[in-house]
Amino acid sequence: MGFLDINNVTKSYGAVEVLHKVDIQVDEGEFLVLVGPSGCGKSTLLNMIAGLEGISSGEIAIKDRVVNNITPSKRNIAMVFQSYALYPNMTVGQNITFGLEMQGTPKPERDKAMAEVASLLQIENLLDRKPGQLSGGQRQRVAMGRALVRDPDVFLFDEPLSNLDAKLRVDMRTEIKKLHQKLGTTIVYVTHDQIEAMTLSTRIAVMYDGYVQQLGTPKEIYDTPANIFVATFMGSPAMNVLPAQLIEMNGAIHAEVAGADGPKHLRIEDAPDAYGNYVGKSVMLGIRPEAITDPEGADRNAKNIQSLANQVTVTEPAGADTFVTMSLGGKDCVARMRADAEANPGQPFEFAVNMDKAVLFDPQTEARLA
Amino acid sequence: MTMMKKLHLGVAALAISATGAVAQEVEVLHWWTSGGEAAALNVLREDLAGGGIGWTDMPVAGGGGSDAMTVLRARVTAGDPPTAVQMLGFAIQDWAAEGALADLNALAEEQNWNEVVPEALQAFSTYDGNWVAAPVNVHSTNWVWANTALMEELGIEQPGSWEEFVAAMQTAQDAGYTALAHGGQAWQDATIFDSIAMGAGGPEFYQAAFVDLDPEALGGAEMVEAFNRMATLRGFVDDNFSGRDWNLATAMVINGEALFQIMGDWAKGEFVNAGMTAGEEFQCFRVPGSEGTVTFNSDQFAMFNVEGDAADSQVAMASAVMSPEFQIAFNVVKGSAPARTDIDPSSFDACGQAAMADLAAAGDAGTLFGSMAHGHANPPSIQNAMYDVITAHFNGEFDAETAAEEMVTAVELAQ
Amino acid sequence: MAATDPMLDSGADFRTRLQTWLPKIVLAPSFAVMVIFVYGFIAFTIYLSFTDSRMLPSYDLVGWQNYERLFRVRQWDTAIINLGIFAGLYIVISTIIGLLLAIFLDQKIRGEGFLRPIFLYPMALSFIVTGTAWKWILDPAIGLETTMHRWGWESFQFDWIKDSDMAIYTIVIAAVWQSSGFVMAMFLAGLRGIDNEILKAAQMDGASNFQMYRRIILPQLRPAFLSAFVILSHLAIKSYDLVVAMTDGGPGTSTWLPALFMYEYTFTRNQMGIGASSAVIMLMTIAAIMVPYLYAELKEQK
Amino acid sequence: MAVASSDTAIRSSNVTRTFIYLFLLLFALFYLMPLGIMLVNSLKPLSEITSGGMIAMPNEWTIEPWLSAWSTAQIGVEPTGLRPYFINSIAMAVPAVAISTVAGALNGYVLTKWHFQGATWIFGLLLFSCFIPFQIVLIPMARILGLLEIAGTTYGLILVHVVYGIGFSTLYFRNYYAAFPTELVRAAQIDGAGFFQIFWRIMLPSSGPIIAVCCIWQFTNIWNDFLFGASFASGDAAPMTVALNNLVNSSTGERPYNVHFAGAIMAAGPTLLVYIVAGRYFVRGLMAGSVKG
Repeated sequence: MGFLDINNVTKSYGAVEVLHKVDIQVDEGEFLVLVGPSGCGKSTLLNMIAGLEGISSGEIAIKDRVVNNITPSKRNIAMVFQSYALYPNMTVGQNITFGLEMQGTPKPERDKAMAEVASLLQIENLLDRKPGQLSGGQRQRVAMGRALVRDPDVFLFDEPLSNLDAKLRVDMRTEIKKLHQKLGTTIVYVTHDQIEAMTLSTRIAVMYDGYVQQLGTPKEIYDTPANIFVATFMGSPAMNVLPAQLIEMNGAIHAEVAGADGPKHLRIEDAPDAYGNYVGKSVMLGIRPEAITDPEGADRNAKNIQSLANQVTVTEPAGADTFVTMSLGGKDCVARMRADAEANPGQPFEFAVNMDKAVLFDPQTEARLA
Repeated sequence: MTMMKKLHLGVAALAISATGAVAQEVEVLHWWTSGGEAAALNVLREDLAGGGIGWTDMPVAGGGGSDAMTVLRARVTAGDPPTAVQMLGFAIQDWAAEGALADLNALAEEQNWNEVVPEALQAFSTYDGNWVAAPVNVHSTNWVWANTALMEELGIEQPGSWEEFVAAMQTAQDAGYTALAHGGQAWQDATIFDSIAMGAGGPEFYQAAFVDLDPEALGGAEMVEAFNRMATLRGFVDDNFSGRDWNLATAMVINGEALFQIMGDWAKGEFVNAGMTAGEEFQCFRVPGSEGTVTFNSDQFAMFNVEGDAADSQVAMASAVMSPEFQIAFNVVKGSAPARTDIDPSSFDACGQAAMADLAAAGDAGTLFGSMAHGHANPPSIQNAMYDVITAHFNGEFDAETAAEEMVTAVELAQ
Repeated sequence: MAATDPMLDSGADFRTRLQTWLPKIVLAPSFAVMVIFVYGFIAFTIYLSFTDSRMLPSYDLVGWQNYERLFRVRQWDTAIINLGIFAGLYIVISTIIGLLLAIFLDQKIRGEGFLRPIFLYPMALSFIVTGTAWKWILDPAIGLETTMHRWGWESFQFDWIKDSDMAIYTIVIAAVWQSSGFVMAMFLAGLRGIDNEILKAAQMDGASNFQMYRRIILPQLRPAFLSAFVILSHLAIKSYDLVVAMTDGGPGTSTWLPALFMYEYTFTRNQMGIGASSAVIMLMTIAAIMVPYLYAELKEQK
Repeated sequence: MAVASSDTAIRSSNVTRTFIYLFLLLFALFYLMPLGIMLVNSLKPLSEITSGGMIAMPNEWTIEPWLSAWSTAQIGVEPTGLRPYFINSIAMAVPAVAISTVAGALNGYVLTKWHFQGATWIFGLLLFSCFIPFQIVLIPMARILGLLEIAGTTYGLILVHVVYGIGFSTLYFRNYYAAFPTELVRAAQIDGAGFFQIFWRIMLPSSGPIIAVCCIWQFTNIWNDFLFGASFASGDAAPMTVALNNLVNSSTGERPYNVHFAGAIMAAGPTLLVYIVAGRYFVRGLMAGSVKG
């Protein structure tokens, strides 16, 4: 049993099931991120953990106590909302201590707790202001303060950074991460931003269409995505997923993809047994952009670098990197190169493909072949 | 409750408890809210106060009592009727038919009401032979009010026939005056029509058309003639008559802008208030053609079923209403004739005395009719249906023949 | 979306269950009151319309007789036609004036704080007071017309209130006077809620002021238009006090409106059955306007 | 003439602005005229009104009509003036406005923040109830007030006004609260606030504008009501409008128009005051959400 157990939980509105048998165990001190596009059910799941929405079937337990029928305030959780949900009529100080007040904590204790939190978040100077007088980042801090002050078993974050501008978002992300490392609390964090998911989490649950598509560490999710959805959703630019044919050539399994000027062959080494069943069939080949480089920029530790000559269609310099697009398998395929790689639009170029990182998916089930 | 009233009741209660009696009270719903009327009613209130009976006033003005009737319905439906309600004509009969009214027979017999109240009036005060209401007054409605000075200036004598009446008005109009002061409100149109129909068709026609609702009379030649005469009168009314209150029309006669006004006797109060004297500065005479008949309406206090002590105060109130003192005091102020015919006329002015004499004569001759215009000839639904036709005709929507036909249809629908 | 709907089973403690039921408990009195005092009474009126009730309610059914009579009564036709004229003009003119005032007031006008209450205050008056005041003003003998004559404009003529064909329009004038300021307030609120950036963008696109209003701003005021329409049409259908105070239905019966008809027949003429049937027709008219609006409005928010 | 300030996106020429000012001033006159005429006539002796026009300025100014209307005019058989009825109206309007506003606020809160199956239907039914013609409720209402034994009292009248005020107050609050962030309610729930605590501590403190709109609307309607007042509370409990009607609408007697005008302005006084003092909140409150529905 974990610290937070989500056991086979479903959610239905009338006859429509919007969340299907979600099963996640979270250990104490874990940072679980629920990530997925809007409408995937991640916020619903968070609200069910919080007690803001009912559970249609299954069980949620916090510290081995089933909380299905317990009101939000008794679950010993705290939540930070997307809009921060600061009470506009109260000062920052009152906002932070409102929960304690509701629990009947005496004023001296409340003040003490508030002072601690305020100093932790460096918002002492804001305590007498109203939320309307604060900047976005300040509000974010206050919202976190309101959660922290209650010293909950589980923190719930509902897209807390999405209302901040890009620079502030990165800063706050770091801050949340520091806070987690410092306090060691258990956190469930909802976002649609895969970078936040990758940077913050100890584990990620990728959700889509009411299902948990994959649950795992950021590295597992990134390197071995369970299916095409997870593969393309996580990572930016997205993983290239190209129609390919698996063929046996020179005693090794090759992926054959259509290049600009004819079929290209990429050898696959250490192919798992599953690949054997697909020889002669269509598959989807997944290659992350950073696995396609110019020969000099290729990963030195890679075992299987395949060379691929193809025509460049577009180049997009982005400072540190240059993104180079070519046509592969009838689709645009993006490669991520060093800024000084000499690829020019309309010109042929010699790409180096790190096939260690390539994955294959079944075109029908979209599941990864392993 | 007003402070004054609280004080008043407090004192009254004190006085009563000192003598050991139970506090009694009457609640009176009425629409006599203007200064003179209210003062007249105050006579009754003080009368009752002398007998230790309190007065809860419930005035609801407007619409010639129609708002008050709405309130009454709400009160009766709520199971809490007032003790006494000012009422006109058929409304009394309707409420009696609902079984909502009290029985005043004992008092009536004791005070011999059958003898002193004209029969035409009794028709409204009694239901199934039982007294249910105490009549306060008789307003006769077929009066012409005239400015004496203007008549003299134009060399006009009091007209004795419809033709003379028209001629007189023609003279006034030619001289640049408004011949007939009138306000274009449905009830005022009907008030004129009442007298004109009486003049055009005579008492039998009036009875047949407005009381018996005989379709032949309603659509007959007399009715067409009545409407023709209305059209003639319309020609003598100024253009600005629509919606004018009756008292503003009266003011036109008072100020010498207009020669005549056809209106009930309540108009007299306006002349008196303007410092004029009946028979001198202003004249009153019956609408030419309707001499010898009187169309009337009568304000009565209908007594509702109440219980216990309230019933006693109710009887006391009915008795006070019928007392000659109140009948004189009230009617002198109001301009109407007393409901009792045995009242000494000496306190009344020339018009008042004429009214009392006409009333007694018409009562004897059988030419005393409840006024259609004031809901004393037929029930409100029919009365208003007739209003609609009369007003539409007066405003030029129908010619006389069509109006007579419409009269038949409207009455049929309203029945 | 629900703030909470924990599908609580018996395992929940009392306080938790109470919290779940509280919203319904709080709403219950209003709901009960509404069922009895609105829908109960409507049902009662529908029932009455099929009875021979005259002065007081009667419970003897007479079938469709009251409706048949109703449609043979000439005043009912008048009332219906008048309602068409009155409601149409009243709603359109109030909306136009309200909108113009709001647009003009929204041009950073000096003295807006002074003008706004002037436009708004008529709504504070009762229709009885409004009606009386306008009756005097429009009366040719003592009001506007004589005053103009006295000021030397001898040919000035305005006697609509005395004219059976025109009197209904004077009621429109008074009603517009009373309500257009309120409409102005609704539009002003709508205008103030429009994002200025959209307007700037439209200006970049080369839109003229007129185009900007027609193409960009007015479409965004749709909710205000709808609110105004609903409030105005409900005032129009219920109009009673104003007519009574101004013309009392006259000249003749030329300014009767259905609400006046209903009151007259029910309470003055003791024909409660016909009065009730006219009320039912009115209710159906209101429902015909309101139900589609409510349906659209509520469906959107579901 | 003012120049369009720079932060508005709409610019207009000086000619246009002159036209706009003229238009606005013209309408201001149009709106002020009736009140002005009433005011002027309430300060004239009666003879000037009956003999002359209504619109002329008084030759002789007098406040006599005002004094008379307030304290000595005959209302029914007693020369009390409008004063006692003014107090009745206050005693009726204040509780009725307060109760219907609180009920509307709670209903709006429940309907938007505690949405449950059928809530939309209930709201639809409530909203439709705003539109029933009041004439049809007189008779059955009278029966019910009689059964409750509050017929003819101020309490009865308060009940009636609350009942028929709830529809509109609910409409206002629902539309306002619909725009109120639900996350705040959720946050408060997690903080442990109960149903009423959330309402009291979170919703109400942010409801200023809509409370103003609702109170203005309800107060105006309730204060100006005549039909219910006359039907359910005539006599000692009669509200101001009924007394005013008794003053103005006497059937067959002399008519002191100047006193009538003074009385009419007096009867309109509180609502006028409310509009003038709170008018700015009215527009603000409408802005804050109620025109969205």
